[in-house]
This record gives sequence, structure tokens and C-alpha cells, in this order.
Amino acid sequence: MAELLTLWQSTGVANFVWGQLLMIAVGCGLVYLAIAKKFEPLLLLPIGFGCVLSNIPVAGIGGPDGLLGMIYSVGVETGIFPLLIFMGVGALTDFGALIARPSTLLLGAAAQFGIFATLLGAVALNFVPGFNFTLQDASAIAIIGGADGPTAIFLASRLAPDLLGAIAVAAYSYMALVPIIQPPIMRALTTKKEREVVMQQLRPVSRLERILFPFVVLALCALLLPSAAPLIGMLMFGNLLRESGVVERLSRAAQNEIINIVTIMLGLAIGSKLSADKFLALETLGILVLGALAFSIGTATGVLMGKIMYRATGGKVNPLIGAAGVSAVPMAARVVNRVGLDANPHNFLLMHAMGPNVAGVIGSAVAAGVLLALAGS
Amino acid sequence: MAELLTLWQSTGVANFVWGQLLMIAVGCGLVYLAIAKKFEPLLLLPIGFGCVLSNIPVAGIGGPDGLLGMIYSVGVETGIFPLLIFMGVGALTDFGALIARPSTLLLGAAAQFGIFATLLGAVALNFVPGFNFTLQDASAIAIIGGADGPTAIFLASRLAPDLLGAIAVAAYSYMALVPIIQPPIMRALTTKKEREVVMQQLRPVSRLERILFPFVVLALCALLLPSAAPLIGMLMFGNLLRESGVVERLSRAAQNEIINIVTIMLGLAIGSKLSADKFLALETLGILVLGALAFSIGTATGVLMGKIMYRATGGKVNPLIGAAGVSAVPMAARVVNRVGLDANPHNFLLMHAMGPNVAGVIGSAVAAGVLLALAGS
Amino acid sequence: MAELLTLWQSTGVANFVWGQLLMIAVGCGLVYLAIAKKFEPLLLLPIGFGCVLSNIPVAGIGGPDGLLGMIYSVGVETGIFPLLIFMGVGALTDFGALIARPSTLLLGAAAQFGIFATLLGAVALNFVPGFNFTLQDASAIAIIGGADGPTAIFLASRLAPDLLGAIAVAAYSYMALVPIIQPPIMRALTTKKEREVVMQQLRPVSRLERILFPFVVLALCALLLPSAAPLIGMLMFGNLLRESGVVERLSRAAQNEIINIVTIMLGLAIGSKLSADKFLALETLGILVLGALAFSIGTATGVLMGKIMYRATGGKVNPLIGAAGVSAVPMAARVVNRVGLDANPHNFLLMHAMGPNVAGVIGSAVAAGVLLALAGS
Amino acid sequence: MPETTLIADSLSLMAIGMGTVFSFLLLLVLLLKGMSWLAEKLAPGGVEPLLTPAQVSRNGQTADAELVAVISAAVARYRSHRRQ
Amino acid sequence: MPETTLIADSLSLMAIGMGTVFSFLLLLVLLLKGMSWLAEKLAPGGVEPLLTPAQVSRNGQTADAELVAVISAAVARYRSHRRQ
Amino acid sequence: MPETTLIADSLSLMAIGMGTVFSFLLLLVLLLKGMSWLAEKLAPGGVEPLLTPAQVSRNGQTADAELVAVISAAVARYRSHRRQ
Ligand code: NA
Ligand code: NA
Ligand code: NA
Repeated sequence: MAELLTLWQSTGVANFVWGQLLMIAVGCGLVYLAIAKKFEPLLLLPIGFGCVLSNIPVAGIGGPDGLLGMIYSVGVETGIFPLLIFMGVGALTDFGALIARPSTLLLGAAAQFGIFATLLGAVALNFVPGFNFTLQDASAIAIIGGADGPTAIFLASRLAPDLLGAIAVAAYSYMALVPIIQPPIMRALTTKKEREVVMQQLRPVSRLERILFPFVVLALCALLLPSAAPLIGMLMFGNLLRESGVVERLSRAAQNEIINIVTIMLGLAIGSKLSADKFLALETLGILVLGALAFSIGTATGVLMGKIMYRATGGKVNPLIGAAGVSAVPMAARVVNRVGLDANPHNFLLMHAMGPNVAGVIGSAVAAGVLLALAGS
Repeated sequence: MAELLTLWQSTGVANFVWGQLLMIAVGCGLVYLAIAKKFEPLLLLPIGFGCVLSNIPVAGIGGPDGLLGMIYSVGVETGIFPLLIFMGVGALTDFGALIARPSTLLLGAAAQFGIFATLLGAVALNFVPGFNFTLQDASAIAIIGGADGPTAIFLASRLAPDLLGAIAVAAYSYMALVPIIQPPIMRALTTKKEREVVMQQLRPVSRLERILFPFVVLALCALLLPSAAPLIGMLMFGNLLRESGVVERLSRAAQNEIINIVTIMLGLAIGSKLSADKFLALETLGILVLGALAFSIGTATGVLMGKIMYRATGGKVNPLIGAAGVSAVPMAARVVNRVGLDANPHNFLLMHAMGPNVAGVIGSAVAAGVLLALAGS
Repeated sequence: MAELLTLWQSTGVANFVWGQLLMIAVGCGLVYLAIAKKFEPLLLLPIGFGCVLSNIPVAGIGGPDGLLGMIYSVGVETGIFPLLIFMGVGALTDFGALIARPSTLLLGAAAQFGIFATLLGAVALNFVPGFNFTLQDASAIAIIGGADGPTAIFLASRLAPDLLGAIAVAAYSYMALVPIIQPPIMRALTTKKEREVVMQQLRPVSRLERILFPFVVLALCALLLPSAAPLIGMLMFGNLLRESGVVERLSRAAQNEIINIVTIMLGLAIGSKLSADKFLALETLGILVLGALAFSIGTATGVLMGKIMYRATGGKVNPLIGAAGVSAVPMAARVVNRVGLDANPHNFLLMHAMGPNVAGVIGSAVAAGVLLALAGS
Repeated sequence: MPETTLIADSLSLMAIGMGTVFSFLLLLVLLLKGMSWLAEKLAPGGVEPLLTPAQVSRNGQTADAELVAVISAAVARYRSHRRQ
Repeated sequence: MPETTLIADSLSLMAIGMGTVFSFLLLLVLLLKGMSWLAEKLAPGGVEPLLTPAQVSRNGQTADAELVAVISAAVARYRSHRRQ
Repeated sequence: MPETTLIADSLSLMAIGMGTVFSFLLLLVLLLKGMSWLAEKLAPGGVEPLLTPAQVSRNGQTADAELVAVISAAVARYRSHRRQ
């Protein structure tokens, strides 16, 4: 009978803690959003399932000797996984629209205001009893406004590993909500006339420009902001694999095998950080509120900068494309396209929005570099 | 001339030990079985070649600083490789037949008796002089009866790492021998009338059921047997990747890239544990005998449970499908199909045997969990 | 303002060291060669970009906590990456031509004289002030003459890690230069009549021969030169995956996923060893000179052995195929074909040159084994 | 441990083990039947409700995105070619 | 650290941060314009010299291959459905 | 180590090295000839005996298994569609 007791003491029923049950429900909720609502399923499904697995009592799957815990320490703590994903993003991204019209980088810059406004908001939350964010925490939370998953995970793993789970969940959730969050803000800030602007065709881009592009971006980064060099460097390396045209094998590996394998591992590993004591805290609520704020402010400042460019160019730039500056590639660009079509059924803004869209990726990597350099130590 | 002496002392001829030569012959034998007899070549070929490589004197390829030794410590000692393979198995497996007729789970349960009978047999062998199996050893050997490679390797790496090589070899060899071991037992235990039973068409299964399935299985496992959660969890995660329909990229990665890469590494790493002092021992002989016993008993109890269901359902269940309960997917199901066709040329049992077949996978993972929980510490 | 100062102190401009700028230029030069001149782009592009990334100040990407530094210590220091690439090479290589005409192995042997002549040259360079190569250094440099990237990296990582960067760069650069370096030497050493020799059709090779081949090579290696067993073993394992015909999945994984992923990682990691203090040294100049020497001597001795075989067989062997013995697969074989076509427009030597070409791979792995065994400790 | 204790231990392990395996899978039978009943309640009509053609195409979201990107790039290149 | 210091710190971080992001991307605008000017100098005629039609189709190799695979599978399924 | 010792060492290394490489590959020539002779004995008729069409199809065992799985799934889905 001793064995029966041992067996009973090793069951989940005998060991479940209230918080674990709640976290399993949270994990199932994430999987539900991923499958039924198509919320960034490539990340949220593994994160949700990883959360469920790690909150099973006794098994310790998320612990230091468990599968997910080991994956976390090898791939996330070291920053390797987000960087490899960034390489894949670079290999998947066509920067042609940005090269053809570099001025759209300013839209990508403006949209990063969402990050820094959120930083202030996070610190201000400390006046509310129960919140106690450090500058590092606030920086990691703020990067949600960058609307860029790997950047957020990379920064959070460096500045606030304890908040990583909540930050990653918030980042991907809000990216999925871009089609809901952005349009009202875009419509509120623009006139119908502005939304109807048909933009000039983009000029063709030569292969030489595409090959030089990674080096120009990386050179600037090396000179001004080396703390952003790992992110920008791997993004540009991936892009060079793609554009060089001589390493097709490697480009395909970066775009498929590597990014797919790493995405599974990264998602599971992040899920393992969704434990009750860290996720079921007041901070998470604050992070979710701040994240929504970040996206909204970023969208707004992007559109406002679009309006400035509309004026400055005598009406040649459709201010809607500023909303794509938050990144969330390619969802934000598609939202721009849709809102543009609503105003003028013959106005296809997709290609024009791709410029600010990919500029937003560079912009939030730069912002991450600043935060690392100033709040990092 | 000093160099000539050094060179001579570094040759294999000067360093070969009798046992290494024998083990190289064993490795070649495994490769022969894999290539000429098509014995589970995906595993046995790398295992065999890994065995050859690790038994080359001086080179130390299987040692702590050698390639195979390093792969072993990173991937097998930690349990990572079998779990990743289980994820791939989940992504490759269609549980539809099981969902359509859950009662076939009982066949999968019955066939696990092979495991526990073998456990007793292993312990009983201690009465023979020269054998000295602990309860841990016996448990790891017994799991061969589960007819499931990754489960056997996972359990053996936890309970009896010294026996891992022999256990893995036995498990895969007997899986390859399923078409030879099973039919006589199946025929001996059933009447021609029973074997001729044509089963009712399986009902279609909805997508929602397929998506809920992994959660139901995992929930039960978390409540009752968390020690099986790593195995069941990764199996169900892989299956959810497959059935969710929203992460096609990840599902393909789990089914191809990851499982292929890990299979090569796992095979080589297991091969590195086939050293003379551990494999050329009396224990190995015992393990081989017990393994054959385990398969036979599992097949028999599966078929007997099939006969019970035949009676209970008034002859609607063909008892042959019970033999598929040992798992060995999909070989056992095909054997059932073939034996069924022998009795009745219009009787296609393949789809009906898939239910107990995949039930056997879950069943042996559950059995592994029990052994881990009770014999593990 | 303190932050502005912090930010300024964290910029690259404030931290660049002269040597880093030079190394970034070197890295860009390698990328230029890879893209514009198609110099072994699969390796030189990642090496060049890795060099650029690692020489960005402050970021420390090549340091112990940086991405490339971590990849280096996991994959190159341990020897894992070159061995996995060798497995892929084996899976990609058809040894049929060698099996059909084993005597071409002698051409592969003769061409390795480039290695040992360079060893002497490297040691002789010590008479020049500023050079101070040890026997280990000289051996690692000499292996450049083997014209085989993974072998060179494997040996250098074992004997002279400090020189690894320069050696890898030299090895791949000279492999890319094979079409320029070899033809004049080949023409100088042969008469037009010799170059015009049309060789006899190769006999077909049976599947059994192809399957036995890896075991024969490995057996000899195990008996005579176990220090070469990791290299030869993985090469033959890859080839067995290919030729066994029963593990198509694994063969494809070795030929594609694994080799592509590892190539990216290996290239970046090697690039991280191109630091100013190690690369911008007199030694590098010596290595470059010695590398060119090694290729030239290897080509010459290969052709001379070809002339011996021409005489010995009464003019049945075209001596040009001896030049393919340096390996550099398949470039050297193609060069042979082209020089042959120049002499006789109906003389297709490609298949005949594949024998010595793949023999050269085995030959330089054997040479690496000798160097490891004698200079290794 | 003397052999007899070990035998006793393994006998009880066998009993408890088979008991657990059977209980587990028997419970799973019940749960799966419940699950199927629930699934039919939530989404009556079996396969259909969850997998409409519209949804199928939405499933291919990422593929879609890539397709759009590929096509736009192709169009852009085609135009640039024609102009020159 | 008292909240007010933190607020001050984050305000200065915001100012410096947005300043850096804007300066960085503004400089990048200029550099990219310079780069395009240089590229036109080095290889006049834009796309042509480096990117012939043959090369374009080679670039699109993988997407193309997947597309072909997807379409063939779809066609095969469609046909098999119609036949029954 | 003085340069001259090093030179001596490398000279002997050269001699032994080239000797080993040549011996190794010369032995390999002999072994390969033996192997081909043996292979012809074991399976006369060259390529044919080991690779009959039947075996080729058996090589595709796993592919076969997957095919069966795929087809069964497709059939099951097709049926479920038709019924409703
Ligand atoms: Na962004
Ligand atoms: Na089983
Ligand atoms: Na060579």
C-alpha cells in the first residue's frame, strides 16, 4: 500500500496549487486566441502550450532540469533565439520600398514615440500602490510599443527577465490586435481628403542598392549605437543572404528551417516563464494596459508625422502610411491598405506602406539599442 | 625514428582490444539488418554506425570530448532528443480513429501487460547467477514491451543509463520483428470466425474534436500522472501543431527538419553507448530474451482483450485489432490488416487497427510514467 | 546631461580602434569577393559578415557573451561543426568514380605533398625575423594545401586556434582561386599529346560496392590511423546514409538542413576570430603566401604522379586528372575538364577527374590524421 | 535488496501499474466520449462549422502574406524592366 | 530610487531616446540617398546591369517551387473530388 | 625550440607523413579491388541483383506509410463531407 500512497502523492490532484490551475487556464486561453482568432498563432500557440506544460505540478517541465527550462536557458537567456529569428526576418523582408523612398524612415521614427511615452507611463504607474517598476522594467515594458516580437524578447531577456513572459504575451497579442486598434485612431486623425491621396509609383531599385543597403544600415549602427548591433546586425545579415543572390541555400535555411525550429523552441521557452507568481501579479495588468497605450500612441504619432509629410510634400504622401511605422510587419501595412481602400476604392497603399513598415523594424531596434545603452547597466 | 614509434603507438592495430573488435562486428551487424533486412533503418543504421565509430581505439569518438559523447550528453542524458522525437511523432500521427472509437483505448491498455510481465521476468532473472537487475533496471528493460522507441530511450536514460544501448537496440529490433513475432500469436488465440469479422465504418471526426483531443489527454495526465507529462505533453503538442491548422510551418518543421536531424543525432549517440564492457555482458542476453517475451505477451493480452470486446459487443469488434495495441506504429496495424485479409480477402482492418495502435503509444507513455513515479527515485 | 555623455561614450565613434576599422574593411572585402567574384560564397559571405559584426566596438558580438562567440565555443572549439559538414559532404558525394578506378587514389596521395612541403616552408619562415611558428602552427597552416575547408578548420581548431581565422580565409580563398592557380601549372608540366589522351569509359559500380565502400575506408582508418577517424568516420557515415537507400529522410537532412544551418553558423563563428590583433599580423601574410605555395605544389605533384601513371599504363591515363587530386571538389575536376577540352574538344575528363578529386578529400583527411597524431600533443 | 523483496516489489508494481494504466485509459474513454458530445453541442454538424471555405483561405494567412509580397515584388520588377 | 527621480530619469531617457531614434533615421535617410546616387554612378542603368530577367526568375526559385507544389496538390484534390 | 631542430622535426614529419598517406591510399587501392571482387562474387551481375524494382518500392516504406495515412485521412474527410 506504500506504493499506492507514493503514487497518490505523485499525482497532480494531490499537488495542484490554485495558481497553476489559473495559469493553465491562461495558457489554454492563449491557444484559443491563436487557433480560433488567429492571434499570431506561430508564437502564441507554442507560448500557450508551453505555459500549460510548465504549470503541471510535480513534472517540473519548466524547471532547471525540465525540457522547457533547459531550452530557455540555452536559447532565451543567452539572447540566441531572438537574434536567429531576426536573421530569418531579414531574409524574409524586402527592403525595396524603403530604399526607393528613404524619407519614409521618418514615419518609422515617429511611431517609436509609443515606446518612450510608455516608458514614462510605466514609471508613472509607480505612484499607484502595488507597482514598483525599475527603469529597467519600464524600458522592457515600453518596447512593446515597438510592435516587434524578437526585439521585445531580446530586450526583456536582458533588462527584466522576470517580466519576459508577460511582455512577450502582450507584444504578440497587441500585434494581433493591430487591425482592431489602429483603424479608429487613423480615421480620427486624418481627413477623408488626406486618406484618398493616391501616391506616386515607387521607382525600381537596383540589385546593387539592395546589396549595399545592409552595409549602410550596419555602418551607421556601428558608429552611433553599437548596443543595437546584435539586432541590426543579424537582421542585415539575413537580408544580405537574401539579396546577395549567391547563397540561395543559406537564404532558404534562414527563411525556413532555422526560423521554424527556433520559433517552436522560443515559444515553448517563453511559455515556461508564465508562472503564477510572476504572471498573476498586478504588474501584468499594468503591462497589458501600457501595451495597448503604446500601440495607440505609436499609431497616432506615426499618422501625425504622415500629416506633416503630407503638408511638406504638397499632398503627395498619404498620411495613413504613417500608421505602418509601428512595424507589426506585414499586418500594419495591410491595415493601411484597407483603410485607404475604404476611402478610395482605387487606392492601393500596400507597397507604399511597406516602406514605413520595415522602417519601424529598424526604428524599434534602434530604440532598443538606446534603452540597452542607457538603462542597461 | 621516435616519430615512427609514436605513429605506431597511435595506430589502431597496436591498440585494439578484443571487445572493441566484437562491438564493431555488432555495429556492422546492426547496419546489415538495417540495410538488407530493412529493420527500422532510420534508427538502427545510425545506431550501428555510431557503435562502429565509438569502438575505434584511440579516437575516443564516444568519449566525453568526442563528437558522439558530446551529442549524447547534450541530447540523451537530458532527455531532450526523445522528447523532440515524440513531438514529431505527435505531428505525424492522426488520432482520428481513436477519437471516433475511444473504446479501443482498452486494447492499448491491455497490451501494456507485456511491460509489467517483463518487469516481473527481469526481476525473476536475478535468481539466475550472474544477473543482478535492480528495480530501476527491470523497469527500463520492461518498457521494451511498450514497442515505442522514444519512450524506451527516455525511460532508460532516466532509470538505467548503463543499459540504454542494449535496451534501444532491443526495442528497435523487436519493433522490426513485429511482422514475424505477432501473426502466430494472433492466429493461435483467435478463431477463423473471429478473424473474419468485418468492422463498422468509423464515424467522421470534426476538427473541433481533433483540437480538443490533445487537451483532454494532457489534462488527465496532469491530474493523475504528472510524471508522464513530458512524454504525453510533447506528443500532444506535436499533434496540436498538426491539427490546429494555423501553424502549418511549425507542423512541417516538427514532422521533417526537427525529427530528421534529431533522429541522426539520437542514433549516433545511442550507438556510442554500445561499448564492449556494457553490451557484451550477460545482461544483454537477458534483455534480448525479455524483450521478445514482452512483445509476445503484449500481443497476446491485446488480442485477449479484443476477444472480450468481441463478446461484449456481440461480435462487432474483430479481436485481431487488439494486437495493434502494442503500438509499433504503423507496423502493427499493417500486420493486423494482413492477418485480417488472410482470413477474409475483403476485410480491410487498417483504419480500425489505427485506433488501438495509437492508443498503445499513449498507453506505454502512461506505463512509463508509472514506472518513473514508483521506481524512479 | 549625464545620459548624453553615457550615450556618447557608448557610441562606436568614441570607441573605434584603428585595427577594428581595418578588419571591417577586410570583412567587407571578403563579402565583395563572395558576391562579385563568387569566391566560395557559401562560406566567405558569412565569414566576411561575421568579421564585420565582431569588430564593431562595444557590442562584443564575438566575445564570450556575444552570439558569435557563443556559437564559436559550442560548434568550432569542440570540432562539432566541421564534422557535421563532413557528414553532409559525404552525403553529397558520389564515390562511384573512385570505386570504379581505385588506382586514382594514388593521384590523391601525390597531391598531398603540397601539405608537407608547406609544413617545411612554414617552419623555414621562422628564419625570417617576426615569424615564430610552432610545429603545431606549421601543421595547421600546411593543411591549407589539402584544399578542403572542413578538414582545415577541424585541424586548426585543434592545433592552432589562434590562426584559425586566417587559415580558414586562406583555405577558402585559394579554393576559389583554383581555376586561376591550376591551369598554368598543368600546362607547364604536360605535353599537348598527354593532355589530349582520351580515357576509357568507367565501368558501372554495383550498389553493394557503394555500400561496402564506407566500411572498407573506415576499417583501414581504424586500423592504421585512428586520429583521422572522426573526419573519415563522419564522411563515410554521410556517404552510407546516401548509398544505403533505406534512410532517404536522413540523407536529405544531412545534405540540406544540417549542412545549410551549420554552414551559416560555422561561417559566422569563424568570422568572429578575425580580430585585428590576430589577423593583422605578419603571420597572416606568411599564411597567405604559404597557402598559394601549397596549392601550387599539390597541383604539380598530382600532375607529376599523373605522368607516372601515363607512362605506367602505356598512355591510358591523362596526366591532367592528377591536378584534381588536391580535392577542392568539384572545382578542380571542372578545371581539369576545361584544360582537357582546350587540348582536345572531344575529350570530356570530368568523370575521370572525379576519382582523384574525391580521393583528395580522403587523402587530406589522412594527412590531417598524421599531423594530429604526430604534432598534436 | 534480497531477490524475494524485489519480487514482492515488482508484483505490487505490476498490480499498481496495470491498474493505473487501465484506470487512466478507461477514464480517457469516458472523457473522450464527453469531449465528442461537447464538440457536437458547441459546433453541431460535425466537420463543417469550423472549417468553412472562407476560414480555410484565412488559415493560409502567412502564405497569403508571402504571396502578396512575392507578387508585389514581381510586379515592381516587371514595371522597372518595362520602363527601361 | 524615489518615484520623482525615476520620472526625471525617464523624461530625460525619452528626450534622448526619441532624439537618437530621429537622428539615426534622419542620418539613414541621407546615407540611403547617397547610397542610391553612388549605386547609379557605379552601375548606371538601374536594375539592368546586375539583374537580367534570367536572374529574376532564378531569385524567385523557392517561392515558385512552393507555389507549383501547392497548386499541383490543389489541382489533384479538385480533380479527385470531381471524379467521385 | 631552435629553428634547426624544428626543421629536422618537420623534415621527418614530411617523410613519415607522405609515407603514411601513400601507404594508406595504396593499401586502400588493394582493399577496394578486393572489395569489388568480393561484391561481384556475392552478388554477380553488377548493379542488378541488389536493386530490383520490388526493392525500390520497398525502399519507400516510410513514404508509403505516410501515403496511406494521408490517403486515409483524405478519404475520411471526403466521406464526412458527403454525408452532410
Ligand atoms: Na517597430
Ligand atoms: Na506501446
Ligand atoms: Na585534399
